[in-house]
Amino acid sequence: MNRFDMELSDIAWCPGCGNYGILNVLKKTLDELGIQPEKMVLVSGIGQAAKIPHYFRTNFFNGLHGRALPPATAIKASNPSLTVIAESGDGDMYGEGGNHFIHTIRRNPGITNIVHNNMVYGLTKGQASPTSQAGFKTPIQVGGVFLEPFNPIAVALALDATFVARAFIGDQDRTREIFKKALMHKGYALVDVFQPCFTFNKINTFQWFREHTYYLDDTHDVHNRNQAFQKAVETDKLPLGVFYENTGRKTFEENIQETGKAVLPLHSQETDYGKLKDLILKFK
Amino acid sequence: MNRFDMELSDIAWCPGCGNYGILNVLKKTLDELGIQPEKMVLVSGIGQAAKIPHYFRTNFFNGLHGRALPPATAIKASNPSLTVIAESGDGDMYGEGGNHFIHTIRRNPGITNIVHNNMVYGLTKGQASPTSQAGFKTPIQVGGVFLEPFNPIAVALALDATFVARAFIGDQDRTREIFKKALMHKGYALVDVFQPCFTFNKINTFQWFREHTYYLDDTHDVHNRNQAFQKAVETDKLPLGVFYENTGRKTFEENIQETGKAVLPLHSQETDYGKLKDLILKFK
Amino acid sequence: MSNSIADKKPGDVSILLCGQAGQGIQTVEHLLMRILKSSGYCLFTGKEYMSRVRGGMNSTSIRISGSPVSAPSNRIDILVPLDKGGVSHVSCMLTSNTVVIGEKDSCGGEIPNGVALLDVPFSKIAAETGNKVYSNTVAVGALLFLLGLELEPNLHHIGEFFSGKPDDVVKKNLEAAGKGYASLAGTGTARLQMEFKSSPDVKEQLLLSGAEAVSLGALAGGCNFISSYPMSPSTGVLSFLAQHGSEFGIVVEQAEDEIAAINMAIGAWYAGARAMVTTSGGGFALMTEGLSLAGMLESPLVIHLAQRPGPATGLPTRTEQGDLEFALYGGHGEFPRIIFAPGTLEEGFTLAHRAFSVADKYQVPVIILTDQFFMDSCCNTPVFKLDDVDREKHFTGTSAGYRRYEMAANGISPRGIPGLGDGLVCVDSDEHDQEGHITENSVMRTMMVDKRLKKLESSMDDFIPPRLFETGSSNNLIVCWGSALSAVREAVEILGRDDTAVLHFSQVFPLDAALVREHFSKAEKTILVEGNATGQFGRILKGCTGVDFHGRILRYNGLSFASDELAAKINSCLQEGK
Amino acid sequence: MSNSIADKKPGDVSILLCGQAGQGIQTVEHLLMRILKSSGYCLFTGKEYMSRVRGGMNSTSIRISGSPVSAPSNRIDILVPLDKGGVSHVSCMLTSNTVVIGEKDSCGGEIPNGVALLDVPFSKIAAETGNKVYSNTVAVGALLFLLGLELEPNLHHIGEFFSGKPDDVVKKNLEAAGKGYASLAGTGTARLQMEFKSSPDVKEQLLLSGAEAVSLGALAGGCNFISSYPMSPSTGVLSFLAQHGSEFGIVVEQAEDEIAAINMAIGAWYAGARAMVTTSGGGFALMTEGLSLAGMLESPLVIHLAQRPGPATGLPTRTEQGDLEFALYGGHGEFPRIIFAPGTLEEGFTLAHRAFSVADKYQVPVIILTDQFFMDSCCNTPVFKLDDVDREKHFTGTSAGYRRYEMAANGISPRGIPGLGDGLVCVDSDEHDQEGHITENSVMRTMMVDKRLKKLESSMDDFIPPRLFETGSSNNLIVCWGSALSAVREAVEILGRDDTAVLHFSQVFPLDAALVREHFSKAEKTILVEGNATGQFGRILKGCTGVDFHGRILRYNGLSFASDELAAKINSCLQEGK
Ligand SMILES: Cc1ncc(C[n+]2csc(CCOP(=O)(O)OP(=O)(O)O)c2C)c(N)n1
Ligand SMILES: Cc1ncc(C[n+]2csc(CCOP(=O)(O)OP(=O)(O)O)c2C)c(N)n1
Ligand code: SF4
Ligand code: SF4
Ligand SMILES: [Mg+2]
Ligand SMILES: [Mg+2]
Repeated sequence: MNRFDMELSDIAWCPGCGNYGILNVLKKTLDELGIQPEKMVLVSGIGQAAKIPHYFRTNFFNGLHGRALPPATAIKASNPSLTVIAESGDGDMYGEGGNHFIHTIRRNPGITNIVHNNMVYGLTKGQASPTSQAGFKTPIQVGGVFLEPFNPIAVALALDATFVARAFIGDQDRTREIFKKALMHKGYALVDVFQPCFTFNKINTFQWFREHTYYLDDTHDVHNRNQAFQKAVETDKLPLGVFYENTGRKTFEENIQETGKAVLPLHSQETDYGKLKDLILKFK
Repeated sequence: MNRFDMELSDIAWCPGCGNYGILNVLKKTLDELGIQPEKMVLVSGIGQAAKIPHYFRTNFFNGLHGRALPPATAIKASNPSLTVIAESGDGDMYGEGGNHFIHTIRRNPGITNIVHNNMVYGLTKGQASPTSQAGFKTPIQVGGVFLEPFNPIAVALALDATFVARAFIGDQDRTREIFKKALMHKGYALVDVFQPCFTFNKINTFQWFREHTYYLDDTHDVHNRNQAFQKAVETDKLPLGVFYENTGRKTFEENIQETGKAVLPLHSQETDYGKLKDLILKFK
Repeated sequence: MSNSIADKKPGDVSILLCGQAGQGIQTVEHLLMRILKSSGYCLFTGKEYMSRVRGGMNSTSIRISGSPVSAPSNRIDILVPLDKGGVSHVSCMLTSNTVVIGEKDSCGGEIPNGVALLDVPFSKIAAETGNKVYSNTVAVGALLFLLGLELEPNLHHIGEFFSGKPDDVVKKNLEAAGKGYASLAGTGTARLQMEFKSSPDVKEQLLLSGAEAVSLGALAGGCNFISSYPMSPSTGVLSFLAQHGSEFGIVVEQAEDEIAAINMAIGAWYAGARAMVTTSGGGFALMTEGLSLAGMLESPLVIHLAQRPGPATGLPTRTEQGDLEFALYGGHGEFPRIIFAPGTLEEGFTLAHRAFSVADKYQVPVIILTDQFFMDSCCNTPVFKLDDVDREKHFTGTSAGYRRYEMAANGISPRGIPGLGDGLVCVDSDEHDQEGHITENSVMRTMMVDKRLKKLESSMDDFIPPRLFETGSSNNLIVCWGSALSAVREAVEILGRDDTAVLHFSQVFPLDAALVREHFSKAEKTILVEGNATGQFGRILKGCTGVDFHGRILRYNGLSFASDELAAKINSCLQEGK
Repeated sequence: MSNSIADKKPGDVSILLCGQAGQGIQTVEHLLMRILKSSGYCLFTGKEYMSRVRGGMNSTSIRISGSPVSAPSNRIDILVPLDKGGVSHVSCMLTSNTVVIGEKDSCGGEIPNGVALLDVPFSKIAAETGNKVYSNTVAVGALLFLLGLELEPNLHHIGEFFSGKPDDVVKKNLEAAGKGYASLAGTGTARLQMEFKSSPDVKEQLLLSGAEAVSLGALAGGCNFISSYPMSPSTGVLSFLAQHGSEFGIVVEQAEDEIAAINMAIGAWYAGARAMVTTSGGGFALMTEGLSLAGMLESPLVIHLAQRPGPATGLPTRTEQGDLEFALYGGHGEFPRIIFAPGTLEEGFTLAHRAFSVADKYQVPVIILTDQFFMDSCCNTPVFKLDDVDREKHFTGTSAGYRRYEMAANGISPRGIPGLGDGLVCVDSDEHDQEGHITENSVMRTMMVDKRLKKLESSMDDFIPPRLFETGSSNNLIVCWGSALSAVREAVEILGRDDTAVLHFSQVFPLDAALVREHFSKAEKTILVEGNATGQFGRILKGCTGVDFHGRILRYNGLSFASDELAAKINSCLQEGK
């Protein structure tokens, strides 16, 4: 039991699904980091993965399919003292939400972006997701997927994301390590988590991921973007771990305070009616 | 005069704008390639750049802001015998249309994507675009842009686009060479064209681009994706030319014909009512 | 207990299957339906399920009748709980006339007082046969007995269902069905006397769902391009066309989002395809800019909008008729559109192919409004006819000097296709002149607005008038649209009043105001029945024609209308003010 | 020619400035406005321009009057063509009473027969002064003379305008103005006798545009977050708030698209900000899914929707009132919203701050509907008052056990903010229970729908009734909404009938049906005036209240109503059927 646990009569996930592991690891990591449920917000979209806030004792904003990142950015910007996590599935974040994925990375808000990557659309019963592998057959992709799979790691690197990692929930301990680093990172942190879907993805199973992944080792320089990219485009075996980290960039919140001169948190701001009166009178 | 010229009473671009150069070079290239106005479609979104079809004697589809790529893909898929060019500004393609940019590359349709990159929103009078450089001041970005500029070349490479190039319209001859290669490429071809905006971008002028660009030379291996990425993330001077080419992948049209079994062009297809009758009777 | 079944009201039998997602309700349903249809009974099944992949509690309601039925009833004659929790899930609907057939061990505790339980140990029998998975087939066997059907002549249906599986599996299933049947056959349990006739006609009819009817209609309409993004309850049409894509040469593309989907579809029409999108409310919201584009480009377009309860994500797997006004007014600016809302499977088929034909003919977007109830309901229906399908393609070749937006008295300019002729086909989302080039001329603007709106008037040539179902007079007029038809008709039948007629709109826009007023002028009392909370169609009717209603029956709890419950409500509406 | 000016109708003077984009129309306008306002005249300027950055032909209409004016007139007393093509651009509006003041060399050939030209060689004089760029100031000088104003007391305005530029530039501009003045002063040219009084009051008033009024209103409403994507004609509000962002501590973010913009704004409200978005029709289309989200989350939200002619890209820089029904029905599912549509600058300010207050109080989205005409028009208006601004923030701290969607008789549950208290704030786009967790329970669903819709009723506490402008009786009632007010009021004044009243709606939804019917019951003849092609507000009124109109005056050519033209149309409407 930890402080994020809640009494649950019913969880909507299939028994044995990788989502449970992510739920547990995330709760544990947050607990270990001493984060309070009242001081954090879990933002999600729509999908199986995106139901996670309902199994979490915390503030949450369960918004629209594909639209977790814009509110997450705004919540963090409005009140930087909150820990903000944006979490959803691969379809949600990279498909419907692809444009926000790109531009949120450019903003570098201080949020952690966890993507449950099961290479399939779970909630809507098994269509291809952007990360589905070539040849994957579904009720829509009857001849098999022929689009190039979306490579979130490579794209995040192309956008110079300040923290880029990939985990596999089959290994909860190392996933926890990665989550911890991501949560402690100052700017935007992406963790793409391989999460096998028992029901609709019979190809990319726990076994498959075990066979097709390996961890980046100490020789990997997390500050070398070109090297990270080389790793990111490997396809024989998919590397796990932290690909890239860049601590030199300001966050979105810092920029809106410094460059934009916003005074945060916004909820405690009061309009300066004196100044406003002066401004109005300038139009005389 | 060439076959794409038309009588124009009036062009909506500012005198001296880089858009004129792109218009001329594109007409010339198409003419040289022997393409017929009746057999091609110019698809554009909304913006100054996106007005280009109105100065072109050809079929065109001038759609919505940010939405040139989906109809372009569909037009090519419906009738692969047409030459299809999708052309718009940087805001249109990488901002509003960012999600289509990503996923169109994954599809690899046989279209040429020309982006007029003036690092600003021209038509709406000078706000930052995704490619605006840090510190660029505008009526909205009053303290200067602080988002990381969008790097279309690097992102296209991350997505394994099959042809990735950058041109600068200050050099029409080499732009023509690049356009020619792009138009002759079998799959999706991106050409990001630096196009100075006199009116709203006083920083990234013809002079600035001349000073901040150089051409990739013969030592650059266009088949090496990692090398291309290294070039793409250079910022001191921005490389021009063809970064990357991959001729091994099937196009979207090929895939829908082979894997999806569609028979193209669609306009000459007739429904097989005999088959349909049989299908209906299966529900007996 | 033993004779409670035999007491059932003879008009029809209503069975409810109840269980977790993924537990085999579909298997039981499917087998029963095949068997009952081949016996010549009229059938209806409706589904109610939770938004999840496994677990939860879902139910399928099956009605068996001697005459067509196409709406659920709130009465349960036979409840089949396949899992723990199944009885509780529907306990408020159980009466002393209900027979529960299930495992005492798992559901015994949930049975309310006064409700009979026929204990059949499905899983134990299945386990004896070799595997627990056969318990669904055991249940089918038991149900056949209860329904008074014979076992032997129907076994081949079970065999066919499992064909493709290993021989052993087929064999075990047949065995399981037999054991299920036998488990009751010897016990003196009363069997149901279905006192309504089966009919040889039904055997020759189709048995399919709304999703299948609309999909077949799309095929008949010549659809050869579908670009969509999955969204319940609209995905069935996408996957149907995908399944049959290679057979019919259809381009099927799952788009990155609904915006791409609709813009692709418009591009495809431009290039000469017949394209559609299928979506639900939230996806439609994202498509409204594209809808407006179709309006401006004068592009044909077919949108299948399968409604579910909103706002936002709402109840993703439930039903509602809540997006009518959004369908009508969605998209910025003013442009014509046509909206169909099928009330029967046959209309689902017909309106879907007509959607392509009128979209093409009038160069306007056509919206087919269905909902989860309509998509997921199955019943028997006469074989769809292909004779009256309009097979004409309404585009033309072009010659030099061709102008896409040539002025025309009826608003319709010949539509060229790029590459087909010497003309240039130029379409523009800005206001444009006859050639398709940008204009800001205010006179041209007015002409173009008038031209576009004129097409709405022209489309009245193909107007589908509302249907009046009248047994005697229209003294009382019950007005409904779309999928509400079946429950409303049956409710009125239940009331058995010949002074009460039903007026159903399957074309909900544009309307013929004079015709509506004529219908209303004959009625003393008018009642609106809609599956939403604010009476949207009522407001549209009033805004367009001025007519008012004396009563409104609105439902917005996510469930479909049940005919018996609706009958009671209509009755009390008719009593009011008397 | 020399005395034609002196013959002008004395009520007001109408000047039209005409030229290419980027040629200095704004300079002339701005200088004239400063000078005329300090002289105490009532002023109005309206703009009409093409969608381009350079070139094309744009015009600004300036009206000078002794009493408030806020609509354009089709009459041109003085035309100032700053470029070749300027006279042709408006030639159909010229009469024998128009004086054209300009360069014979450039525009002489365009002048229709019977129209007088006062030849002032602006650019020649400017060149003599040192640079052609001074020709706008030369024109200002000449206009001052023509308008009967003195030069010396007004020179300081010109100095102020160019302050910040090098001294030499200031000097040359003053010189240029002087030369322009002198070029007519010695020639015996008749000067205009403005036979209406200037008023010291006006000097103390504000002179600003609709965009500025709405922006100031947003500031007064406590707006501290704006996320938007540029789109004409709504961008003015975004840039105003950006300009003053650092002064007022506002987070200003240009989003990647409108979808991000609205979802950010909802997120910001959730975290305790007061957020708005500003957009036009196409952007609003993309926001409708988010609008529905706000409805479901019960999030306050302020949307400024500045209309332009559609569909699709339409006429990006022109005006229309064509998105009313879309604003009302946009978004899937059913949820309450409030729609304001200011008719005056004062309403622009007031409704903008009220939008924040009622959005917060009732936890609903509020849409402020303006249009290009409203955004770009300037006039003098009394100083905006801050006294009646509701400064209350309607969120609360929470304690453990807090439930975001606690049932409440008026539908309004206390709104907590994450991090402010010990409670957890859980919001969900699915149908949810009182805690904010997903539910599929049909009873809870009904309760939640009712709760949300109840807020619409509750919001009637803050209802803004339509305003009746009546001089005698309301025998004839001219009904309008939003920005049409100014032209309608002036048109009725022009007609001078005391049997004709104006009923203007600045809250267009929800409506008070009884009140509307009461107003209509007093009128013999009712006429609807709207800036769209299908009479949208008329349809809404009819659908909500049943009222009908005897006549409709609709305009949809991209231009705003002109009061004199409108007067003629109202007049012929009133004649009809007499
Ligand atoms: C606008 C919109 N389009 C479509 C949907 C339907 N939808 C809900 S979840 C989902 C995809 C889920 O896939 P993913 O994000 O990978 O999550 P998973 O279920 O696999 O965890 C879709 C298509 C929706 N809710 N809203
Ligand atoms: C949905 C929508 N949002 C916003 C706009 C307004 N808009 C038109 S063009 C444009 C940006 C143009 O920038 P870019 O694409 O870089 O083209 P440029 O004018 O610089 O060539 C914007 C924001 C629009 N037309 N539609
Ligand atoms: S459908 Fe797949 S992802 Fe969703 S809960 Fe089941 S196993 Fe997990
Ligand atoms: S605004 Fe800029 S991009 Fe547009 S035409 Fe003028 S110079 Fe060219
Ligand atoms: Mg997934
Ligand atoms: Mg640009």
